[in-house]
Amino acid sequence: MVPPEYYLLLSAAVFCIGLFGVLTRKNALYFLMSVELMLNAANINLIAFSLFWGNMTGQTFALFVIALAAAEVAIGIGIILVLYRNFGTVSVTDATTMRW
Amino acid sequence: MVAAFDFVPAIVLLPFVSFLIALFAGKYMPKGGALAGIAATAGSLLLSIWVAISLLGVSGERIHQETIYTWATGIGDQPWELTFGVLIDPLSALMLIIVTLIATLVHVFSLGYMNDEGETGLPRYYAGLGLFTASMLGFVVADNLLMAFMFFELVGLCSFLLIGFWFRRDGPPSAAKKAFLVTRFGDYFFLIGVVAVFATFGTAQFAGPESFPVLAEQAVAGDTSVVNTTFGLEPTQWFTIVGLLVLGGVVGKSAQFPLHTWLPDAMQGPTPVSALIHAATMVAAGVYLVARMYGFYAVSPTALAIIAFIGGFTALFAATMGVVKREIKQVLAYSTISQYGYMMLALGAGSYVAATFHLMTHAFFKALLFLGAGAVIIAMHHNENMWDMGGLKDKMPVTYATFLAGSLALAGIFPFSGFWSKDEILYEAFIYGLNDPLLLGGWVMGLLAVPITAFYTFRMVFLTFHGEPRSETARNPHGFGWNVKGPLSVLGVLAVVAGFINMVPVQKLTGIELDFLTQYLDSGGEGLTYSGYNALLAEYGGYEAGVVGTEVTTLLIAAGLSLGLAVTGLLVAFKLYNVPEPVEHTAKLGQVKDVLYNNYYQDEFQVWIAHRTQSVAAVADKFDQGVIDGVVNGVSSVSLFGGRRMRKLQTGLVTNYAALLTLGLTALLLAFGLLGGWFV
Amino acid sequence: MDPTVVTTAALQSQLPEWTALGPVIVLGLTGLLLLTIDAIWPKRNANTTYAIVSAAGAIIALGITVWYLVAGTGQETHGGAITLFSEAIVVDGMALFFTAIFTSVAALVIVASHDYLKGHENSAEFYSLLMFATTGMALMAVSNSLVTVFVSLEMASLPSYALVGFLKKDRGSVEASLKYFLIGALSSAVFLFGISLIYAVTGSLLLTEISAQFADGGVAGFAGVAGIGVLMIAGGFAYKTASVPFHFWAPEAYEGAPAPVSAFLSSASKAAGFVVAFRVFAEAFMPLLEVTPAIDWALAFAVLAVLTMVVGNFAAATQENVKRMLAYSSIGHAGYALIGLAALTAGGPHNGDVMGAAMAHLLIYGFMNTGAFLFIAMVEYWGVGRTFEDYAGLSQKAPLACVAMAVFMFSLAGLPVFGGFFSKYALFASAVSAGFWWLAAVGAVTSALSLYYYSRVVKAIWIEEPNGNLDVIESKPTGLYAAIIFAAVATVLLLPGFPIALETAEAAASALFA
Amino acid sequence: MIIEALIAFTFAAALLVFAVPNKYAGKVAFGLSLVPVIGSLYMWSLFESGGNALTGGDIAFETIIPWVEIAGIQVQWFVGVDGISLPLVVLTTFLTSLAIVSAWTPIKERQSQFYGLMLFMEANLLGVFMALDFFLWFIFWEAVLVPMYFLIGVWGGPRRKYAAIKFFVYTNVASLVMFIGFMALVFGLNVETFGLPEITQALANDQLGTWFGIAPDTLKLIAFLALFVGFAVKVPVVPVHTWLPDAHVEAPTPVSVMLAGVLLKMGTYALLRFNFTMLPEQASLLAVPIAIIAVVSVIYGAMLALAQTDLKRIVAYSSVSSMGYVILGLIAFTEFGVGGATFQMVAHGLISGLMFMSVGVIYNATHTRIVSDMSGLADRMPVAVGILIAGAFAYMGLPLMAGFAGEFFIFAGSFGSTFLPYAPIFTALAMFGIVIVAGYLLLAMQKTLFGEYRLETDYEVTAAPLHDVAPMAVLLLAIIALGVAPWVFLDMIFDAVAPILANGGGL
Repeated sequence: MVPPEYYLLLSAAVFCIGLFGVLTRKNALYFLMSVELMLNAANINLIAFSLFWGNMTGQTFALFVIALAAAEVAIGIGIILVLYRNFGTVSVTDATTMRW
Repeated sequence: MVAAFDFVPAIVLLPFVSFLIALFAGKYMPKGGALAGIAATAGSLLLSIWVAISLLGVSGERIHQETIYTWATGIGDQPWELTFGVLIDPLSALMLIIVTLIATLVHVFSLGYMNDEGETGLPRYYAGLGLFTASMLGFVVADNLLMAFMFFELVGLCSFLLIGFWFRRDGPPSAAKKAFLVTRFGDYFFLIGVVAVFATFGTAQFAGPESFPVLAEQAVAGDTSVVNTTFGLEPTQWFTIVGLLVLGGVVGKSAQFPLHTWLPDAMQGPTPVSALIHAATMVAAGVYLVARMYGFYAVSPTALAIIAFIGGFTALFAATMGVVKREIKQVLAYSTISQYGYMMLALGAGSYVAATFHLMTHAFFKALLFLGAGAVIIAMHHNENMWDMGGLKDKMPVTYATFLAGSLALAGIFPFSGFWSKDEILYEAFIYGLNDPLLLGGWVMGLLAVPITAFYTFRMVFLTFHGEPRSETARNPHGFGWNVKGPLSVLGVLAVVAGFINMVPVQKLTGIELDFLTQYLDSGGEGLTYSGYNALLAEYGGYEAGVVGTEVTTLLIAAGLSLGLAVTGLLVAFKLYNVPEPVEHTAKLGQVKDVLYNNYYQDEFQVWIAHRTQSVAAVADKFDQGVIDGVVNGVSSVSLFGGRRMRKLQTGLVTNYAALLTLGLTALLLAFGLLGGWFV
Repeated sequence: MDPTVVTTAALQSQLPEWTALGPVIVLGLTGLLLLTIDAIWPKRNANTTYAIVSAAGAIIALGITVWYLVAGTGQETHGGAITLFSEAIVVDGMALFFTAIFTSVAALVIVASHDYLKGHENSAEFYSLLMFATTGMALMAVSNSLVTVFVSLEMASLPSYALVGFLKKDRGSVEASLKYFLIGALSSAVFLFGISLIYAVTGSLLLTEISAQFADGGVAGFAGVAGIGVLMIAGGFAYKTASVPFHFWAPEAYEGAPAPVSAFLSSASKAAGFVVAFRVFAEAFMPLLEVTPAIDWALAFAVLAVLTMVVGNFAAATQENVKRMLAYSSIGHAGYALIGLAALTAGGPHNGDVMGAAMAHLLIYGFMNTGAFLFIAMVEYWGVGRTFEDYAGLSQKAPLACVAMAVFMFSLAGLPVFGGFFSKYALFASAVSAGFWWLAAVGAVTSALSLYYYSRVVKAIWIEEPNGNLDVIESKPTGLYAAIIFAAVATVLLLPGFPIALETAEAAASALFA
Repeated sequence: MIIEALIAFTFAAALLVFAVPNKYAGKVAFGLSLVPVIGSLYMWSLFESGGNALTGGDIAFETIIPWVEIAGIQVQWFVGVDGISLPLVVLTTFLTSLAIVSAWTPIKERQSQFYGLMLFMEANLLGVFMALDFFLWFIFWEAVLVPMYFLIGVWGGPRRKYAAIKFFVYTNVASLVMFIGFMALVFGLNVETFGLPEITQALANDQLGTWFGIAPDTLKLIAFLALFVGFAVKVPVVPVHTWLPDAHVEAPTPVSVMLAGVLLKMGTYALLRFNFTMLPEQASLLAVPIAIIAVVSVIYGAMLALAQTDLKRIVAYSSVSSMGYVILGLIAFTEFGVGGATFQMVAHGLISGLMFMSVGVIYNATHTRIVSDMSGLADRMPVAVGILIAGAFAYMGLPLMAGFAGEFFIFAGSFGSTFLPYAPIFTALAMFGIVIVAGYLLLAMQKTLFGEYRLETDYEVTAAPLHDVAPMAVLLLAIIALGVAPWVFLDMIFDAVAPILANGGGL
């Protein structure tokens, strides 16, 4: 059996990759994808430790998360769509009419 | 039986009622309320005489003290009682007569000076006179120091109102302000003194077994339990300080050096007001106050010596300034300062009677001189410059005769009233001064002032009445009626005869009892008598009469010296000014002339102080606006600056937000992880 | 006890247990009903109908909640908390208290939106989104497991993103929505990762089991994982409550969103973040304060509280735009409410007081802040402008509303005249009794500063002369007016009525620590 | 119940006046404001003094209703009066009525709001002086600021916005400091309610424990300082006075009257109630610094008044000066000192009210307040000027007027104080204020009222209307009445002050 630390390291790595994407990508779609990565990093934990602890809670929750991630992307895409209509771009750094 | 003393409050209230009548109903009344004022003051005069005579009564009280109204009462075991009451003894009875008499005459004279000259604002004028009289009478009958202070201040208010009567001109309001302010400066010390008396003795009564002079005597005699002195001072030292503090008020109101500067300026007021101020009310108040609480001063000889020295110095100092003045009222003003200096000298020298005596005679002859000057001013169409007058004696004989009587009294020429009182002062100062250098200094200065007084007085008389008329108005003077001549005549008689009530030198020489005033003043209640004060002075002040040879020779030396000097001064004036075309001789004085014209630059000095104060105020204002308020505004600016910095965190770039968010979380994780020891 | 209370209590106790979720169900069904009506009768101008239906739903839910609160459902007096669905849901005093806040705010916002949405397309969507978001919040209040917490949180968030971007032709609204969404997505990822770490450590997602696990075994050997997990969860809540440094979305979202939505988000959504944070930390993570090595999340919240109070209030001080100023002020208020978490101590006798005070503050804040944003909504409705200068002299056109606005501002500033003072005071005082005088001190200083910027609004509307831009004001929108006045009356009445709010809140909070 | 009726009626009157048309608002407000006047006089007629409300004496018209318990301490509706508060209650009702009349001329727009706010402020002021629960008191205390903020901000002069905000924020920050200080004390005390009597007596019984490791004495000192700073701003004393001239200059006449007449007294009233009644030992410890502050306020305030060219600023700064006397009287801690300070609160309320009204009447006629812009006004408005002169002399402490009584009691009380080291020196220094006050008032009067008439206007300046002069005359009569018969208030004040002095450890 793979020691649980390995899963933790894997999920942490995936989380960090996602976070890196969030911080560096200007394109809203990349941003969304990076967030998906971060959510899935959590999923790795949930499923791995579901096995570790021998209960189904984690796995069930992971399913919930996948559904919610889909809903989030749906609304995200909608917002990116109106962003494009109003600002003519999908770059997250162009919409800066409000600041300070 | 109806006792005279029951009417003492009425003496004060009658003029007060006339004040109210004149103020609220004056414009509906004939003569603008003058008649009510005359009636009230005359009524007060009659009551005062009745009261004074009652004191002489064989079986009657010699002293009458009564608490009329409790103003405020403290709590606790020995509460302070702040009360209003009347204290009638020979001193106050005498003063009541003087004040009411002069006030009545001034009211009558005002009919001629104000009404007949068509002045406006007469109700205000008569209201002021009424209140002035009432305040002074209240002050005179006061049975405690606090009440005295309160009426003392009201007197100051009235002087402000009356000096500034012609408020539409520039001069009178300024003079009124100065009068109030300078006397206020003195009253500042007086108020400290009042407060100190309360704090020390727990009472401010003038008379009675629990009065503060009595307690002071007990303390000086060794029973210190009755007083609370401050700073661990000995009773005598502390009483000297308190006495000097009260003296501040006296110096202010009685126009003694260095607070005399307001008085000449106060000539801006109507002349009858000047007469009232100088003879009977405001200026007299200071001297009267010292006499009133003489028992207290008697136990602090240092204070007395200072009083004497100030008095002697003022007498001389003011007299020198009177020499060069051009306006008739200015001369009189400086003579007033000088004469009150004599009274102070007398008080300081322990001769309470002499001071009171001179206060009385001076009241008569100075009122006379002012009213006479007023008559001259009416005649001269309100031109006061003596160099424009001359030769008036033929045109206005009554005025001349009475004015001359007053002048002789002022100059101290035998046998006019001023001679008797002034001579007594100088004699007393001399005999006690033989044992006290400070007192002797006062005497010397007082003596030196005698010829100067005679000189300027007769310079004034000669310039005004003698010689040839020097202007058109002097040739055709304005006429006036009985209401001017009447008061002049009454006062003229008094100026001549008033001295006879206390001919102490004659008594000493002949042995006939002629010291009526001394006896009268010695007839008061316990602790308030002349002999009582003398005993105190001898016991605690070390006042001991010295003699040159025998008592009679001493007397003759003193009297002869002063009379001789007075006559000398008179003769010099006669020589210089009793000529058809007198000229100014001031050039002979050289540099001194300028100094005298400018009153020793005392006014400049006080103006300088006032301006410096204003400069300091301006600096304080700058400081307040700049520094103190600047700090307040600075705090808000700094906060807002912080706010503007804080805003900049929000750059508007969502990636920055993500980065800052991550950074914040990481920082939090690291800090807590490392400090909490999670990774060990 | 009052006889009517006895009868209603008796009536309630005869109902089946699931009815404890009544408010949530009513809210959810109302949302669905709106969609159904829209689907069956797709009329363009049915704004009024939708408003009435949704307002009715919110008010019914509020009524039920208040009834339960009075009757004692799920509270100490009546057998304690009611748990449902294998303890994933719990109905207790705190849940009901917060549901009352959400539904009141929702009702006010709905009434106000009726005027605001006049002439807008798709008003049905607006109301249903609002109802769904409220449902999500009500669910957050009853969540007793990290699963329900996460799901309900997302359920409240997703409609909110759409609501913020509801004016889809308005660049501000869209930008606000984008920023809100992006930060929200990031935060929910962080939050979820934190949950997964807690699951990794404890093997459970039920709050009570997590608590038991920590209390039994401590965190020895895996403190790092547990600590990171706890702080990440805290971060998720910090996002929802707009606390520094997770607040960056808030100024833009509140400024850009339609004002009624701003009102809703800054009052209800913030309160929702707090209720779930209160429950999670008080129920699940209390033992962590005592274990070694300590995972002192209370200190972390204290740091956040101080940062939030300072940044929120200072940044608000210099704003030109009134709505943005209010946005920052609402961040500042999050800082005050965070004291309710920061001043908790393990087994501390004042925990109930502290948290109760924070709850009472959130209740009063719900009214005064909603009212303030609705006033902004009215100004937007008139089209007067957004800056302080534009607001000059408004009182001459709308005195009554301006009186209400002055009440809101002074109450937000914590002037003793209105309810806001009592709740702030209760918060600071209980923090002091719990030993956290320095938190109270920072709170007091920043609230002194806040007076400055709140009074700027009052100054603008009451003291400044109008500068000619007020001619556009033609009508007085009844719904907006009514909502504003109602909020103002509630703010004023919560001064004398504060004991009721505080006692209820303290009882509810104390039950968590029992 | 009479207190509740009084406060409730005044609130209701305020609401009613808000609804009255502008045209009638002034008259209606005046009519309504007479009811509190009568009510307070009725209270006075029923009042029997019996000690100090805080130290266990009788509390007249007492009501206690529990309100809410916060952090273990009960907040109550607790009101009542004693010999210290009753004079101030009478002052408040009396001055409000007169201030309302004096507003008839200058207030030309939004009248109903103006008069409504005046009455609203009156209600809260009554609350301040009658509340005996700290919390309740604090609510009223702060609630006074709100109407004041509007009254200055809406109806004020050119810089009204700056002045209003400055007043509002400054005094609020001060209140906060004070509040924190007092709370520290209350939390350390373990009392059950915020009732001021309970707190006072607990402090007197040394119930204060260690709190957050702060020893009781240190805690008391901190609390004393915080309270003092908080109240000092309100009084105000140097150096926290700078809001006052700005507020006064910008405020319309009736508002200045209320500000100087009543609002400043809140500060001194609170100093007496809190600092000096509850913490006499700390007062003793800090006696010298406080006396220095008092003396500096008197002299520095008077010097600033001397430097001003605006009549209203002169009067405003002179308030700073006069309030310095009150502080001196309080710190003297003698019967006449503290009692005189309380009396001076009333006296100064009336006199400064009169002065501001007079300046207002002049301004109504001339539309300027700058000294150098005018001269000889006595010629055109004799009655108003006459009353102004009388008021100025009252301000200078002319005997038989209220100001002298207050000042004399203070001086007499402080000179012999054993509580304050070097008391005679401090008293003598402070007394110099009576010279400077005469200086600047006489100077200003001479320049504006006397001399040849000169004022550049395009209209004829005429005598002031009756309804402007009438309140001034009434005030003047009241000032004289109090000066002649100070005992009407002084006896009850002394009665309430004596227990405080006894509380000071027999000092």
